[in-house]
Amino acid sequence: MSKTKEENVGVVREMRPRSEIDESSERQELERTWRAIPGLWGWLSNTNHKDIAMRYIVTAFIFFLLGGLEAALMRLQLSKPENTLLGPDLYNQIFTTHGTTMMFLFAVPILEGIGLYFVPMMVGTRNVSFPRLNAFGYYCYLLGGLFLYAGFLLNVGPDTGWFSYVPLAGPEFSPGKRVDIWAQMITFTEISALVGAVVIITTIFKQRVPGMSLNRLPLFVWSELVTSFMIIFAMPAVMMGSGMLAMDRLVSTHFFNPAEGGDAILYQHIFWFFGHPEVYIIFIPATGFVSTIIATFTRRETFGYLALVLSLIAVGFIGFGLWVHHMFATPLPQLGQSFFTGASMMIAIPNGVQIFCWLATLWGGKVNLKTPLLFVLGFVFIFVLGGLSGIVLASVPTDLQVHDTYFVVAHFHYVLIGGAVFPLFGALYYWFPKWTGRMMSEHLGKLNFWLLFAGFNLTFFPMHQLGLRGMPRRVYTYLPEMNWASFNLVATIGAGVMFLSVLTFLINVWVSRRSGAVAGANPWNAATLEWATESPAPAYNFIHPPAVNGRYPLWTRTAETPVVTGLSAERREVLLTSVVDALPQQRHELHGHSIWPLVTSFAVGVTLIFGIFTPWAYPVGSALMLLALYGWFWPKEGPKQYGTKEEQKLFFKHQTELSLRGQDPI
Amino acid sequence: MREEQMVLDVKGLPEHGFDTREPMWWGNLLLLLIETMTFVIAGAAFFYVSQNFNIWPPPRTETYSQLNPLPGLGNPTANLIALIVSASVMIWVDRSARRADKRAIKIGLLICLLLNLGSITLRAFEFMSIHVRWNSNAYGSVLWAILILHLMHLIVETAEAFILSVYTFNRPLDPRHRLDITVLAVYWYWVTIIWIPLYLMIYLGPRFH
Amino acid sequence: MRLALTFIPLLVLFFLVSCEREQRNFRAAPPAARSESLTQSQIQPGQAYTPPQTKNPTEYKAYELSQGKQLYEQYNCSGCHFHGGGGIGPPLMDAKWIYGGDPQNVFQTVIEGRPNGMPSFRGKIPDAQVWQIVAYVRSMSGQVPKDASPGRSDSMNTRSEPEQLVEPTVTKQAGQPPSTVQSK
Amino acid sequence: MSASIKSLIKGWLSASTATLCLMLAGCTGPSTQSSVDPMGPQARHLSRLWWFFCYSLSAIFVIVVIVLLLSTYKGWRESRRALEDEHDEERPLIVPEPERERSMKRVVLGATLLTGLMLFVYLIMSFITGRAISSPLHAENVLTIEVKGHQWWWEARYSDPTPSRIFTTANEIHIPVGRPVMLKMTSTDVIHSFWVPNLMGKKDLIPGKDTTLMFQADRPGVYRGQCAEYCGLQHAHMAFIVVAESEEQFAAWREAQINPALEPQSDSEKRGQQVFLSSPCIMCHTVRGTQAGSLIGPDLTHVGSRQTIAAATLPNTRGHLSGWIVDSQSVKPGNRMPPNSLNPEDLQALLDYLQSLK
Repeated sequence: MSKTKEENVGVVREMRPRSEIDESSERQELERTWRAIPGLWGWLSNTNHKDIAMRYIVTAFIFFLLGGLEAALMRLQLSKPENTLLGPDLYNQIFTTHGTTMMFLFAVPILEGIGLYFVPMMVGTRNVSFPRLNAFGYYCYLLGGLFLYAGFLLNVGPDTGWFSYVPLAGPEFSPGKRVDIWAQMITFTEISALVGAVVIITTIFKQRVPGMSLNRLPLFVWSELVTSFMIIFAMPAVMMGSGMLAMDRLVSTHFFNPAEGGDAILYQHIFWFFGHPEVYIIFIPATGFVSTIIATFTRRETFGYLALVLSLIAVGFIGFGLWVHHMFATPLPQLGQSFFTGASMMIAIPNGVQIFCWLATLWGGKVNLKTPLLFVLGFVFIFVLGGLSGIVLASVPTDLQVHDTYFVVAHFHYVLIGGAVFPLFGALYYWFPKWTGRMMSEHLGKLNFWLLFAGFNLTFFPMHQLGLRGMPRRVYTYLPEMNWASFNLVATIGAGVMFLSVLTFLINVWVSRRSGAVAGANPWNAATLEWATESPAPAYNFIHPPAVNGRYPLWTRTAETPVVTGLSAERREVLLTSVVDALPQQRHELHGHSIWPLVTSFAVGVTLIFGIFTPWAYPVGSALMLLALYGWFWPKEGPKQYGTKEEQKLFFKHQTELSLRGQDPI
Repeated sequence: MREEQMVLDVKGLPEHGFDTREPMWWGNLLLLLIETMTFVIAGAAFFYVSQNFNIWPPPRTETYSQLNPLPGLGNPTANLIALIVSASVMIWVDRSARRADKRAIKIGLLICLLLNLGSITLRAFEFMSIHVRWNSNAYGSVLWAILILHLMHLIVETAEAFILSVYTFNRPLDPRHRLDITVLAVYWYWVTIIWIPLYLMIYLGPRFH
Repeated sequence: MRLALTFIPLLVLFFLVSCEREQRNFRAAPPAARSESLTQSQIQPGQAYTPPQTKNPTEYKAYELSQGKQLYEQYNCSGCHFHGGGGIGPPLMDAKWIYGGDPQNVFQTVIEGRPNGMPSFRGKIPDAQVWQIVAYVRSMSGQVPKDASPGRSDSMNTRSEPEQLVEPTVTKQAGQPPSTVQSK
Repeated sequence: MSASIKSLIKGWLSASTATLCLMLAGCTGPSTQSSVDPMGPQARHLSRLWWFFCYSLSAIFVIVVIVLLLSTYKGWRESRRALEDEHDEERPLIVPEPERERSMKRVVLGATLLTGLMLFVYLIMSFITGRAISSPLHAENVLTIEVKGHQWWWEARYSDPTPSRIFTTANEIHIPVGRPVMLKMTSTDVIHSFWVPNLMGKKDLIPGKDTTLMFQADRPGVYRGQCAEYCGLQHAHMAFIVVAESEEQFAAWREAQINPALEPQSDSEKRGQQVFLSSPCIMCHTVRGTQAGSLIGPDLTHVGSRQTIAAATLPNTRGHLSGWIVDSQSVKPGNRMPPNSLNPEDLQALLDYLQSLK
């Protein structure tokens, strides 16, 4: 207890009249400090987390539309046997680009983007810990996406599937630069995802408002935290895998050449060590949306906070132990197979717990059937179906029949579209008022949902049947005598319905942005801190970050729950708190606008893009990057001192002593 | 209008700290976690590939005069010692930064810089002492990949130390700068520590195969 | 909107310059185009065969080059020339061309055969495939664009010393008129 | 409000009906390549396990959806009642009642335990089935066939202790009914996957590695199989057939296959052989008993006896064969057979010859 006191040196709690707190001059000062520089330069050097996150979301959504168009082309090609709309070469490029886009350019970035937008707001801070790193991540992602699509339009689209198995993707069987573009694009987007993960974790650890101890962290923030850790452990694997592939192709290494001791199976292990956690990296943030939306629209806290958090963590751990179930058809020892079957099935338990908790929340709540909740209900329907068909894939014997068939295509679209896209649409409807200050149309929203729900099931349910009846995935056409035509036609029609649904969504966004009902600060009467400020939120998020007294702070706030004052309005200052208990520790100045993230990402881009033509791009590009980083990190001026000199000295001395004695509490 | 509201005035809180108090420290730790994972994957690839060879390490193909497949031990060991010495010096720099002892920081950083330049030079000889090219076989590919990955870290940390020493020599020692030095020290320890298992794996492992 | 309008011509331009390196032209030679009609006997007629093209259309296309590489192995060119190093037949990865190093010379060598062992493949290998092989053979000595030529093969490593592969003189000579290269 | 809940229920009812209809539709009609139409002990084990999964998982799914609808309905009614009772626009928050929370906790805990139990049952079931399909069927009397994957066709080599009795065929594997078959598989280029759903699950063919697969057919018939691992341009057309026949028929077929190619009889066939041997065909194909001995394309020694050509893409008729020879790229764009221009007489003679190779 005494230690806590020692820690809180300098923190004053007092009751003040509300009118005395909300000073408009402070607001103006904050406005001036946090706003972006106007004009193009300001746009390019902006490091505000909301702006960067919105760019992530919009860019990722555009890639979603592109990936959807590719899917539509594939469905058209498969709508009848021996269709000649697309040749094998183009079809292979399209399905590879579709998969790559949806996994790397849509799902991970958009979920991370929403995290980057709302994590700082939910934990009640003004910006993320590393604003410039965050901007750098976005530019890397953008460059990677543009690179892939430039290649695709130039007939250099990758054509070996989104997991690019060697030797098919190796130098001998994939001539040209197509696979190189895939490999480098992976590196681009992984840099971005990793950087985002670091930013999110540090922000969650250090910048929560006082009172938000780990056991009061909103469930969405928990899900982003678990996802970010999964990214940190999983993504280096795919970077190594694609890096080795690129080296095999560029400088004749032999990682995957069986004749020289390399191994094609090694690639599969490395890839799926990333690839399976990737599924949960996509799914876990979506569970955060679900928990958040369900609490708001049942007007009660989500049932089983502890169970949900533990399930998330359990999924995060077990998710790393079941990658081999993607490889059951390769020669593996029997014992290993049984182990991975067990692990794959075990992950159903934490996921089941989550579903049960949500059902219990509905049961014990007051259900307000708005569009976001509708999408969540659709999610439960579809995701449970997809999860259950996952059991079939986890079991070695049945997997041997359905592996690499349309059954798998059906399964992973059920878990990924059901598990991530439905909650995502729910989240877009839910948070649209916070972004724009206007509500989306409920009518169009419901139409959107029903079209998506019907279209989705129409498209993907028949694929289970196709898989059982022997249709392998990734075939550009099939023979008429295979009797697959009717199911495929149904699926194509379903894809058309889904297309209409997305169109409805776009129309809804377009109309509501201009003429939707004005939302106000908290239109849903929700509980988390992002609703404690006006919509759209100002650049500095909160004039006075509100401390919290529970897991659902806006539902439990009283006049006794303090707001944080005393942060400088002249500097970009945030409050740092301790990792576990969120006790106030320090004021901390964040970096402001900077063009260097953009410059550095260009240096990375030059390296990776020219790296597919000559290995010399790497040393040269590294030198460029180093220069850019010097520009980035070179301090412009010494930090301004705040408070009296004596005070500062005293506190810093105290700190130094603590750190030298190794007694600083986490 | 006259409603009362509790406020938490944080004006008096300090602006600087060390270690777990600082986001920078956490960010650095997370980046090191990422890098550790890349080395773990590279190490896994090393052991996976070793199953495909009857003789490990595979006999040399380049120079017929030296068929002994074992990598040389001299340069790498010297390099390991240099790394450990520089890390020990870094501990001293770290503590001096906390004490704000500018002179000690200057001397320590210079020693570390020199030692690391030595390490980088020794690394160049290490590429020769493994007696295998990256495009000879999978063993060579994995070895080169690991050595280059670690070399990249050596170069990055040297560059970082360089810029911090330039800064130390030209500017007053402000708290943020002192924090940067302690964070660099963490990175430095990591670069040394991660090399020990890799050294054992690459150079000593085959001798007890 | 105006932004979109400016992008459209750019896109069109992209399509127009669309990398020919990546084309996969499966029907390079239409069924009718062949070097000659089928001969029933194994004996070759005397007159010299004139290759139909002077420029090899496949040299800039990565796919064709890799096809050439596969055919080179499969048709057992490596049986005599090995992987370019030469053995029974002359080496192919140096700068010396006994019968000329231009595409049409190499084409003619494959079709016609040459004295002292090089058999004639007339009527055996379709023209389109010969061109692919020609392109690959020339890539061994670095005479085709580097970014189009095939990487290492997924087989035993025969080139552990890459610096021996391409002598620096070769790249210089590649651009010169064939007469100077042919002299040897 | 009530319209929305009604539409919710209606929508789900119609969606489930539609899916159910589709499911039923899937169970009718002839199947050429189906994992739920087992023709051997292994496939039967797999299919039995599949149906067990299918029914039990469907039951779980139905229960979950019912609970979902019920909870939503109950929660929705609660909110209506709160609105009516209290005339409160803001609809007050629910303060969790400890008693109800406790009972909900018990239900969730029970459901979790049930899930664990169910998973345990599934684990045991799949372990038992796994043992059943992977244990060597009968140690003796196993027919061993070596299968090699090529981009984009299959090579099958029937091994025998007597070297002269070894022969190779392509894209058509004959097996005797009731006798276990062991495939030893590898690939010459990229990874392929051997899959005959009616007989057994799939197994990858990996360059530089040997994999094995055991299965057995119980009923005579022709079972189609297809490459299941994406292998490049013509992955879609890399199929094959497995012909299961009686032991006698199989023995007769095998004897016939061991023989070298039949000598051409008619003038046209003789001319056809000449055409074959003097044209590009000889660069890739083998016809045992002639000079043609190349191993790049399928062995054509008994091509006339096969049911399909082009890796089970086309039926082996004169018309298809001729189209395939002249312009294979229009059938399988990107495949490794070049187009051949032959004058009509030569082509007809070649067709005569190839069809005579029974």
